[in-house]
Amino acid sequence: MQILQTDIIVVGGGGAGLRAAIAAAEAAPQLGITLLSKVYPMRSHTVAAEGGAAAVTLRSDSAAAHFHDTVSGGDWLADQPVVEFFVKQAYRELVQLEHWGCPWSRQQDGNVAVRRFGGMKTERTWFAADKTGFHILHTLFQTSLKYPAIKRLDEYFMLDLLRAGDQVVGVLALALNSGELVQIQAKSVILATGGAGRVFHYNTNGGIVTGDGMALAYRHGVALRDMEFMQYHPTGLPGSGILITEACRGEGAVLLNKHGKRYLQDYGLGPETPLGQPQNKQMELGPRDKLSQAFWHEQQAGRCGDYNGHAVVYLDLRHLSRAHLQQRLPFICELAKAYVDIDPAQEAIPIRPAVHYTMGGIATDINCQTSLPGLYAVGECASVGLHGANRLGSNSLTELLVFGRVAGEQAAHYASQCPPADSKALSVQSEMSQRWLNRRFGTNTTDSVAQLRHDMTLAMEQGCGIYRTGEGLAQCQQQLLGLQQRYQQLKVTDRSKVFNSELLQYLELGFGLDVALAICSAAMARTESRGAHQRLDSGMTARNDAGFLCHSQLYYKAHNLPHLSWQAVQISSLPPAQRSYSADNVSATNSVDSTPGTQP
Amino acid sequence: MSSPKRSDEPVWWALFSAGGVCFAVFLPGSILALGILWPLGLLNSSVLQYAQLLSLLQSGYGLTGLAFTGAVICLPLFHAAHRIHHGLHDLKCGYSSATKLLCYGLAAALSMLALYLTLHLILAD
Amino acid sequence: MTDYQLLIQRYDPEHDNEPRLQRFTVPGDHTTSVLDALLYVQQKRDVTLGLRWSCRMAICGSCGVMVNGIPKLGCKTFLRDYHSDITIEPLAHFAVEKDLIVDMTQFLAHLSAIKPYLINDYSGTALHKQTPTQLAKYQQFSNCINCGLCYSACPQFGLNPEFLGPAAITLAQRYNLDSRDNGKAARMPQLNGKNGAWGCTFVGFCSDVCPKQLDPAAAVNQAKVESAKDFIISMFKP
Amino acid sequence: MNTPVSARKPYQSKLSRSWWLKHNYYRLYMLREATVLPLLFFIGCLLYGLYCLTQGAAHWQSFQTFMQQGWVIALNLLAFAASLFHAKTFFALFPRVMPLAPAWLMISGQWLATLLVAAGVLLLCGGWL
Ligand SMILES: Cc1cc2nc3c(=O)[nH]c(=O)nc-3n(C[C@H](O)[C@H](O)[C@H](O)COP(=O)(O)OP(=O)(O)OC[C@H]3O[C@@H](n4cnc5c(N)ncnc54)[C@H](O)[C@@H]3O)c2cc1C
Ligand code: SF4
Ligand code: F3S
Ligand code: FES
Repeated sequence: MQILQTDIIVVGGGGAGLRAAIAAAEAAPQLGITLLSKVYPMRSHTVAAEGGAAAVTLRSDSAAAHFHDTVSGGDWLADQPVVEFFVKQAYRELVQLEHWGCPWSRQQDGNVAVRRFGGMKTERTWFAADKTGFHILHTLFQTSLKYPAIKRLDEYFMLDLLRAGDQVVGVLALALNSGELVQIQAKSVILATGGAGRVFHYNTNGGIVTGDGMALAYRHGVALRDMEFMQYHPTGLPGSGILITEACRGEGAVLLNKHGKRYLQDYGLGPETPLGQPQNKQMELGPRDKLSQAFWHEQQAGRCGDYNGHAVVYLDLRHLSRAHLQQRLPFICELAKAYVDIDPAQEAIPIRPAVHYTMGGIATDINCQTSLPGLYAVGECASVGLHGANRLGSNSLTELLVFGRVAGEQAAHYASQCPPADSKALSVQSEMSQRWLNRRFGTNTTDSVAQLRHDMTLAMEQGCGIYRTGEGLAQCQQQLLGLQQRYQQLKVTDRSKVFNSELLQYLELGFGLDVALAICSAAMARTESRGAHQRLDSGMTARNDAGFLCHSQLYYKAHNLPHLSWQAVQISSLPPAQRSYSADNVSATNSVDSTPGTQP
Repeated sequence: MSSPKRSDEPVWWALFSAGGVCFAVFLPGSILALGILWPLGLLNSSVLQYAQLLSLLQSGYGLTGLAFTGAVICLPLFHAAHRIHHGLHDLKCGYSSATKLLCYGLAAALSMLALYLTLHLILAD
Repeated sequence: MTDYQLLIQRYDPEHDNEPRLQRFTVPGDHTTSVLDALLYVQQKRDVTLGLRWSCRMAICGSCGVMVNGIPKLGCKTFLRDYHSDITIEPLAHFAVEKDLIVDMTQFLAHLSAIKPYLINDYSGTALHKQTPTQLAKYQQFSNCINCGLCYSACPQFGLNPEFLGPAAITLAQRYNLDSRDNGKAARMPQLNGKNGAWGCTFVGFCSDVCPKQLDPAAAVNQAKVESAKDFIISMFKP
Repeated sequence: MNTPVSARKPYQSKLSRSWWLKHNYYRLYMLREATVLPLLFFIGCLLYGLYCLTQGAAHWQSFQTFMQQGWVIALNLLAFAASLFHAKTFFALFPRVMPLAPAWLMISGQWLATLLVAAGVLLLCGGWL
């Protein structure tokens, strides 16, 4: 087995991983940094983000306001010192990205333009046309090429963490192009492996978003925190889940059920606004979670349409002129034409809610450090305590930057101090993994990775969907345990070495099953409704601060249900209050482009 | 990574481009007149008779003749040489510095010949 | 649902000496993309089929394949647009690792070679100003998703893998045209070489296949103008 | 990454000499490049004509006779078509290489130039000028 030595390993080439690698290279140029990723960095799912990244920018805006929006938007489950730090660093990080060349959209005078965004009281979202995540990712990737200390291992799959006692001292990886295992020794490891949206059936996430890093940290004893909070986006395309941005509703799109009726006023979002006159926070411009929930009720009442076997409602833009659509929503017209073969000027677009973002993740402190010395986590895979029970759109891209830098600097600091680990123990561990891997191959009679994955995503959709019940969750948990049993029996039939995708999917499925069980178990334990976690059981439909103003923390138990504990939320300045409507995740005004602003 | 050697292509490309413009702007009219209509006897004028033609080429202190040769013969020759040279590469037919010398060398030689003949005409009296 | 006939090029480096075509029948409707069809084959017919994909919304740049001989993004190409056999091969001109997966090492090396990052000696903390007009100068060229389709379309890259190629040269132009950048002098040596801008003969197919309509052919040929200017300047320097 | 024994065996296909026959786009490209062949023929004619001019009126007469042969006219017809095809492609490329004005404007401007030159030459040679 090949052995590589480095100082810092960054796993994940998305926004978080790249930012961390650059920060480490700047903080300690003498250290070697290895960035490994299962896909080329620019394929990471950060690339798909369209909307923007938030930072207090206008003179009329304040850190306190951004703080307030984030904490209340997260239904008071965010750790307030973390949010305070975040809102203070946000602007500096976006400027840093500007210095690295990010093509932020501009105002006439040459300043950066900011737009409104869901849940943000004022314009503070920086954007780069309708491809913000794409530009952030490519800027970071290209900038990373400047640092000779950063060595990339593209298309290397992290299989396991290497440990010496309590300490994390490296990563065991599979080189996808040769099928060989590689032992990479380091002094610190940063996980930046992204979310886990793919454990659900309908999701807006890329195929690689399978929760690998979460599962590995979890298996090594680090808690997964707040996993019950999965954000649904109300408007994904049926089947693929491809995101139809909320800007549509800002432009005046309305939602219809199969009878052609605008149904949102039946769910407390009325009164009905006239066509073509959208009102902030009303009807279609209501909060993301409320819209997703209304869909669920329509589905229960049998008022959803059918699109190739998927229950859908319709996003109607027909009252807007074709010219207007082409000018304001060109990308949406392109997506609708391509993926459902519909011309939005002539036909309503079938849509349905889809899982969008994993609020929870690997528990870290404000320094991105996990409970294992040497192990850091950042980005969507981590739970640093920023998003609480519900993430505000445009906070997560900024999170990648603010905390990516923290993680990189902390890991570099740790790596420059820590003594080298005993490498003999590592070889034993690696050999064991190799043998474990070899035993995975064989033949199946009935089951397949694809079948198991399908069953998992459907179980999650049914049990851990927009609304949850004790009964549904219990059933889902049983199903997941059953699936884990089947997984133990499952074999990888393809024995080839070069780009063995069945093996890869098999490993990802294993990770996904652990994460899925964590989500379901956390959701069972939280017998209240908060943010993205909504229970229908009686007595649980409201927020319960007396009982649940705390983070769920799950600890892995092999072949068993996880162990759960609760951790108090850190509240520094903003005591819990009603999640006021105006601070809600209203997500429709982001089409108001480039309102003139002044930089502080 | 060490910097690659600077290519001398800008010279040839500039000639190629200039020749391309001439090919596109001057040649259609010239071919039509001299290659098609005149031989077919459709231009029944005296301009293309020996003496008149000679004085036409000599007009403007001979610049007319030189301009004609430059725009319709020399530059298009370099244009053609460039495309043939790269065509040899495209067709994997012995693209090398020798063929490069041959292509541009021929273009240069023929251009010289054309200019020599033109000057001969202009100065003939 | 209609049945479509797919001819997929297979190559297993551990057993084959050269690629072969294999026929699959795949059900599809008006929304089925080539990527969907390939995933269907992988899930239901042959787990060993190798391909790359992730975002399935034409932004990550992973899923390039040749469809009936033309480079396309699998996720943005639809079965509904084909009426007879659909031949799917790995991207042309790259070495095939397995089935539809090609070796992109060279492509990445070319991208890195042109120093694709801002080069300047600015050390302040304030924002650079950049007007929408200045932004518009390079914005189009900053939209490259690194899918590599243009390399498969470019015979010059096929004939000479050392040719930096359309995407890399476009990226160089993207930075050279950025009002915040002073790095042109550092990038020109790569463009000035015979494998830089001068490797291109303006075939132009690169721009036709570019899924993001960057017009890389224009960028490459604008780079020729820059290189020619640089050539003239260099003649006046010692 | 170099691993001691690797299962990798990347397959590199070589572009065959006839690659350009595989696709219409490439065929048109080759046709564009090939427009210089009939051009060369016409230039050859001109060189011959120049030579004849230097040799006196009689030679010039024989040049005209040469140009009147069917096959010469046919080749020059080809050269004429080639020059137009070349112009079409060249004019379309120009605004992309030097985007000085909107493409349609530059393209029509260039055609106008070609047209004016052709008209000028015809008028001149036809003795109408
Ligand atoms: C459609 C969409 C739109 C969005 N829009 C916005 C928006 O407008 N604003 C906003 O703020 N947020 C938005 N988000 C959320 C935001 O984009 C993501 O949260 C964020 O990009 C995640 O970045 P990351 O770096 O943590 O992970 P990713 O970008 O997902 O990167 C994960 C990396 O880890 C690697 N990796 C994973 N597992 C392994 C393994 N086992 N071995 C090796 N490598 C591995 C992957 O290869 C990849 O490089 C959006 C999300 C989606 C899906
Ligand atoms: S220029 Fe276009 S075709 Fe080429 S890699 Fe970029 S996006 Fe793909
Ligand atoms: S196809 Fe190739 S030759 Fe030039 S114009 Fe595009 S790079
Ligand atoms: S899967 Fe991302 S571009 Fe096709």
